[in-house]
Amino acid sequence: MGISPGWDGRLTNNSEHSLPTDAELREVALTRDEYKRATDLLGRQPNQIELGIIGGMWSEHCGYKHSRPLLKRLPGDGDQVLIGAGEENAGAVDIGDGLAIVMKIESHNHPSAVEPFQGAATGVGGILRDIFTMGARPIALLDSLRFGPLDDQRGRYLANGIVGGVAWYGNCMGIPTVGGEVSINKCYRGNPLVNAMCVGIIEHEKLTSATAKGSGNQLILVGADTGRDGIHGATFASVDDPEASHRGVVQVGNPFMEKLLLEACLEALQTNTVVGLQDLGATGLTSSSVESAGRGGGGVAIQVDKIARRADGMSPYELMLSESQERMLVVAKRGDVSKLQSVFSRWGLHSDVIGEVISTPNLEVLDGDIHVASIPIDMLVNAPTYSFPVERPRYLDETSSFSKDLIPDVVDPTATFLKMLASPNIASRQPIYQQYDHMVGTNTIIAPGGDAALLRVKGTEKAIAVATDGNGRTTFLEPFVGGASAVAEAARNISCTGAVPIALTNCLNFGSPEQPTAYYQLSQAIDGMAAASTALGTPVISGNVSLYNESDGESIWPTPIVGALGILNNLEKRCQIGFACSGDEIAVLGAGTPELDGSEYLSVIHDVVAGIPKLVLSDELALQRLVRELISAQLLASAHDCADGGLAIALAESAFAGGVGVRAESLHTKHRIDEMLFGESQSRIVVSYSSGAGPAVAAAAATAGVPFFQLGNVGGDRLLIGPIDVALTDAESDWTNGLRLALAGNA
Amino acid sequence: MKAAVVVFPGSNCDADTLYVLKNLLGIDARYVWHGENCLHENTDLVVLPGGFSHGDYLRTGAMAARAPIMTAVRNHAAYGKPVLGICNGFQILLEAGLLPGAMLPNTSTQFRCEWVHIRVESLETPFSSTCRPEQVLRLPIAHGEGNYVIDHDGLSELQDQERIVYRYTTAEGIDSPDANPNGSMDNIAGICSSDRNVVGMMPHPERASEESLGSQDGLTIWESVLDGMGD
Amino acid sequence: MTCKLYKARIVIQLNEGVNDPQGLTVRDSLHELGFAQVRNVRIGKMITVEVAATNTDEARGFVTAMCSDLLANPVIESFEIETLELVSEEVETSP
Amino acid sequence: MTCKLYKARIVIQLNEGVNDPQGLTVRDSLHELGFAQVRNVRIGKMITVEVAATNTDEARGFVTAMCSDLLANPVIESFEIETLELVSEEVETSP
Ligand SMILES: Nc1ncnc2c1ncn2[C@@H]1O[C@H](COP(=O)(O)OP(=O)(O)O)[C@@H](O)[C@H]1O
Ligand SMILES: [Mg+2]
Repeated sequence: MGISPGWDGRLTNNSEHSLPTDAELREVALTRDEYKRATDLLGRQPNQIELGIIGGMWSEHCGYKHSRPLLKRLPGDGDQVLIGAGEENAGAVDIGDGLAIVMKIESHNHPSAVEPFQGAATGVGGILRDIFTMGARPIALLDSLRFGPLDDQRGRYLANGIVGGVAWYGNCMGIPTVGGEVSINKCYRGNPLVNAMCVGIIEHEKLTSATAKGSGNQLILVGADTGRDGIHGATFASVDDPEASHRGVVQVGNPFMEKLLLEACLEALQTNTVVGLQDLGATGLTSSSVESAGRGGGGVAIQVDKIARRADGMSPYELMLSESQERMLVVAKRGDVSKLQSVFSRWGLHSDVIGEVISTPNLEVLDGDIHVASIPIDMLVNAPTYSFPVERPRYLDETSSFSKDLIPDVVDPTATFLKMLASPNIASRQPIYQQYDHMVGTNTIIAPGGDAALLRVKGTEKAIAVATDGNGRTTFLEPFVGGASAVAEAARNISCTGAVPIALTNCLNFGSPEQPTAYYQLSQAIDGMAAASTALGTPVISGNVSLYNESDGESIWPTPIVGALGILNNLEKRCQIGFACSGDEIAVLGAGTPELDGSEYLSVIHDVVAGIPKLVLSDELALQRLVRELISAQLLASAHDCADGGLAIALAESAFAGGVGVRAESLHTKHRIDEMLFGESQSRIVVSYSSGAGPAVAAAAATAGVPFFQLGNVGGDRLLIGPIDVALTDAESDWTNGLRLALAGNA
Repeated sequence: MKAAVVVFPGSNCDADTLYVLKNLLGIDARYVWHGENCLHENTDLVVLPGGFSHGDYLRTGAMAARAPIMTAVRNHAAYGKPVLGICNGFQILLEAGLLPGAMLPNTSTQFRCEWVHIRVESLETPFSSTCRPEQVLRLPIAHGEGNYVIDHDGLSELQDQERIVYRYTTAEGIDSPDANPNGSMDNIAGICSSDRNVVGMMPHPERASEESLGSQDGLTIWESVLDGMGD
Repeated sequence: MTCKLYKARIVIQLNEGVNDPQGLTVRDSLHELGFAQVRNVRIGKMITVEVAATNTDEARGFVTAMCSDLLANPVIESFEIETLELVSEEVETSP
Repeated sequence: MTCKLYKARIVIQLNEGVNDPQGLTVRDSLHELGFAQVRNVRIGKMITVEVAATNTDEARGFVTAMCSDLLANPVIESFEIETLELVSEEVETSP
């Protein structure tokens, strides 16, 4: 196919437009000012199709118009960084041996609130495409989820639907879902969060760019036929019938087709005929073609009449903006198209040439011989950016003036402990991750249930560790610390396996940036993330932003989620969370006084969300270095990050994982019992080691300047933790069933 | 020995299976595409790997069972040569009529990925011959439809002919209902054909063939077939 | 109190325009099996429910409520109660 | 050659006596939602197929063959072609 020779950058039928109404502008998510700006940049009034394209490209989702200035604050440089944030569909880091890891996390919150199963499933589908677009083979998925309370029917429907959707897509693709997190709070009731992270592996020289360059090279659209999926506000889309309202429909995923796409694309890349590869995500063909052209420095011409479609009567507007899933745009060397198409058809995939790279740096859209849109690429990829006024939220005055003296200390520590263990935020996550195939690929050395997952890298002695973390409550109470601790915790989880954290990805789930208080939270959290990333030496190589997370006028807790990647050079020198041997000693490494501020305990037992969470980055760095050094010296039998629920819960989790009890009855405190047992200060790790290793561990801690407290021993069939005394199996059964029953509506 | 790992659209344990056969056991193992009409020459062993062939749409294994390669697999089986279907491969063998019965969704109606124990019930198949009688193996499962059903007569026949090769049990080897992860009849985890050379099993031996993955019990299954070949 | 037993047949189908990957895959498979005549395949559910109710209207009310509350997902599916018939004049009220 | 386009509705159901895990799960969920009146739930498939054929008999022949060859598994299921109607007098013969 060629572009009709007659086109000259002038539009057919572009003469008389009336100014769009406010409602029409709202449909394409543009302000009146943005409309004026678009008119100025174009030198004429945009037509309706162009307006839709500009609106899509200038949306927060594609253009990051509200967050771009803030994202610049995140450190992105590092020796190992091969592809940094914002350059391609995902970031890439070197892991040695000529190999690179490609990774990214992305949200699918709003679609999941509408249709939880398909919303979550297509979220997984989208992040997978971002990874294999780079030529990498996806090797692991993680999912970070936030739900509303499970004691109402709708909450369970959303939670089970979301988990089911993640499971369906990942399982069918054969990519193991090896980690993630789940947290429940009423702020997520109407707006659950679904963040999916994918990690892929590739040889450096095979990294593929999503670039459309080389005038005359051809654009192939491969995969699913295009339907009206996910098109928003196309009410005036149909040029013929401006009244027709072709509302978009909810996207339904097809992991089977995506599996074929994955294999076909990786095979196609071997043929040396691919110039660039780009998945179709938000705004579909529009952003994928425009962004590829933007990277290539030229333009693209799209012939919409060549697009295979699933529905009748689709307009050029709909074809350009459809978000039908499981589609890829391949930029093929001119003349090599048939070679590529034969690869696709062998995999049972339909493909069409739908356009070509042109030298004029424009997006030209043609429908047969009608020229329907012509917009400079430059103006599309450079969305206007905004910063908003920030205002410290007033609630902070109240939450920060919290005093623990208002709360009575625990009366029955064992009962409180069991209640904590069974609470849905602490109970075992197995009811969720057992629905995920976490073993396919035969690389999973440490499966979900530990701190970070560990995957071997076949053909080397190495392993990679991956984890996601984020704490909405902490961020709500102290946004800077919330951002910083998401980084610290993700990295700490990595360190507990022995791996060195080397890079991060992040997903920023916040409320409306137009609210000065929400913008304050966003800005502070990013500053916190930046500070922690710098301190821990972990550059941010990719990420995603999801704003306007609110329902019924209430914003969610600000929830930055961090995905971390670590590298372990010698797989044999790894550590896991379970206590291993009766008689081993148990100690906690790290920071001093545990505090109740912002703890799960305060929330579960006293229904209080208050206090000022704290984090000292230098302590965190020293702690993580120490634990890696101890693991590498093979001094530790277990290491487990002390997080939600504090020390008592961390000890219990290590005991359950090891199937052996704890003898720490002599543990006592000068302070409050609840603080000692359930207080949650950052920067603590529970470790165990043979008694012979005790002096070496203590000495290393002293050298590192990291506090070291011996707690007791591994052994027996009870959990004896200070005043807590309960049979291991009883405690374990509460912990095992807590979330299971809640999800089943039997809590 | 030559092994063929059949690749259907949507197979996703094909690479894991090939890796075990080739890299761990040193077998000359190759992929065979579902659209082919024949196996490689002198193929000794055919493995139908796990995954979601054709997305598991309509019924698990249904569309794959009708692929062109299945005629060759059928012939291979008719010669008495070993065929192993793992997970989705088992489902395909059922749909192809190479093994009796059918698969329903797990009673939980959820996908389950976890470690289970199975007891070896018959040593008279190519995939259990070197096991100890009643040996208990620890292997992972990962499936949404492993709830094996067969009519009353069919079940009696399987029992009478000792064609139930593996049953789900506790770690101690007891086939209690608690040990059954999916509701399958009689705790069936794997069965064989009347000629005993075609075996289908839900657990994944290829995921339990290395110590670092948590178990090497799957090796006994591969070693049985090697042993039978006199390799 | 005694109730009658009714049996309803409910058809649940994906709305027009909603992607039906299962239907598309089955169509392709039928083509491969040689059924070139096949143009289009859509796959929905046929649910049979037995309910106890005092009369047909009540039974229909229950079934409609079940469909909207659980059986069909209104965002992508629509339901139709195809038939509702009396199967037995007397049943125990507790399930 | 021109053909006509027919649309068939096929119902596929688990045979009597075959356990229906999905039906049981749905029944339990309905009970949990307060629909205590529900006695029994069975879930089958409703497949809509469009086929090109020269006449109704031929169309029915195709659809029956598809059902026995792929759409239903005789070990556990039975199928029924509920309706077969003409949707259009003329269609292209190649899909
Ligand atoms: N919070 C963030 N931190 C760092 N990089 C980000 C962040 N959000 C987005 N990015 C980067 O911006 C680019 C575009 O992201 P996105 O629009 O989500 O990609 P896609 O179009 O593939 O969905 C990617 O390179 C992504 O990694
Ligand atoms: Mg992308």
